[in-house]
Amino acid sequence: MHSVRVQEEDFSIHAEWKACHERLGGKAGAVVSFVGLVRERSNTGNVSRLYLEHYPGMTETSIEQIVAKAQQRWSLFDVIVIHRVGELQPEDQIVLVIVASAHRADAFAACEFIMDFLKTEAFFWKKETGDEEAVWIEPTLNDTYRREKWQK
Amino acid sequence: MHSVRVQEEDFSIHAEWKACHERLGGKAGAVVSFVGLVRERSNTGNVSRLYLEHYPGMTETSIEQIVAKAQQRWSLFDVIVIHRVGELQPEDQIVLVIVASAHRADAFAACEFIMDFLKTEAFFWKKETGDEEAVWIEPTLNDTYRREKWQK
Amino acid sequence: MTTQSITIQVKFFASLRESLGMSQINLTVPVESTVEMLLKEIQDTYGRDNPLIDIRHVHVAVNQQLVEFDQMIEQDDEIAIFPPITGG
Amino acid sequence: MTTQSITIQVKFFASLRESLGMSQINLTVPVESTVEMLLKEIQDTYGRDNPLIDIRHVHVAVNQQLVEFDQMIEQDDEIAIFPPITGG
Repeated sequence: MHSVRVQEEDFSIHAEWKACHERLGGKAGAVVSFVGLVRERSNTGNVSRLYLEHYPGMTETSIEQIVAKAQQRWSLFDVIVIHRVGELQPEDQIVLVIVASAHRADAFAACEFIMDFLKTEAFFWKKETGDEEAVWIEPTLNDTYRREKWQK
Repeated sequence: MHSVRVQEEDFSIHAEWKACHERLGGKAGAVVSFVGLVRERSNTGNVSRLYLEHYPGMTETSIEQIVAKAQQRWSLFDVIVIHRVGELQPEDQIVLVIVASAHRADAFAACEFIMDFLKTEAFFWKKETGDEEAVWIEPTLNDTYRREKWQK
Repeated sequence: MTTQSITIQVKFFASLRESLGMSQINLTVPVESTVEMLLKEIQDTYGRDNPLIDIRHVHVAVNQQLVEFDQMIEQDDEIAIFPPITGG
Repeated sequence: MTTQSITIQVKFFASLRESLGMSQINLTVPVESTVEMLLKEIQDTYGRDNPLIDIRHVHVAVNQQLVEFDQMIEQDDEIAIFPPITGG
């Protein structure tokens, strides 16, 4: 069971969590959630706005593939991924990942795995507006390293 | 910044997350939450009820110490731990851990660390009622192993 | 040589509380008693048919701090005896 | 030997979209063109002062599947050209 959405609108952790909990019944013992937020400072300085671009269709497919990989690797009851696009500002929610499993080890690993692959294999492009100019963000080596450790 | 509570009442992820988000401002980029739920089946069979006993005072102190260890080890903006005690049944929430940090690696690691130590160093005792009799749960070797890997 | 005694509060948790049928008791023990001596005293008095309080299986806290069994007990100490914890 | 041509749709994303000043264009290319030939054609036509479309830096998807640059292009293909992704 899983759900993948790419949307401009904000999301409610409460609503997603509630729906997830209702679907689970008494099977799941562990639910791990990740929320990514826009930070007011990035590696390059202050951030006043963040623009997220995506490739409609292909972006959703790339996330579906990441979720499928996680479901093959761990025993998961439910996976929810919501990724926002468009204009965001500091404190805004960017991404939500909820993973439910029988045991916490699977839920933690799968949630972190999904985030590491979202950073490196999902079709999004970020543009940060700082105090003055707007710049397209370059991928970081750290993100690549984090993805590659899952291949070991 | 942190908050530790041991209580019989249920908790609202929504309320805790909202309060956490408001305290954070634009500093945090990553919030990882763990929710533990009562499973309808355990290693020993069906579960109809779960009773959680604690040692008032010492239990809270043991959790505070776990949180302090996590805060020394990682850079965390906020940690919330709520652990329920008393009579629970399948699908009930047992424990909530929320960890906020600038980056996801710290938040994931600290949240998993806190859970692994809650399982092995927080003063709780669990009694499961199955189809017939009630049994006090024994600690599992797996929990001990999971805690010890953090010492490496 | 005078023999003095001290009064302490002993708490039991979980399976131990149930099997002893009490969650708390005030005891008087000789001065310079250790935790190990207290455990034997409790086992002799309350646990003859009950191996639960076996010192190989229980943990002990004195004033809410986990201690080794050679720890000396003092007047008004709060002693807690319990099986291995199973939290989370 | 007859020379035929095919029509494709090309999409640009992120910095590439901005620097080329267009998000989408329909192009006609010779049959048996590869992705690499298409990239060179676009760079020659639109990117003379603009190193952004350098084939060492861009990724290409054909019909929403990432491809190598020796991939052959076919009639009605949807080709997307974009810089490295930065998601999450």
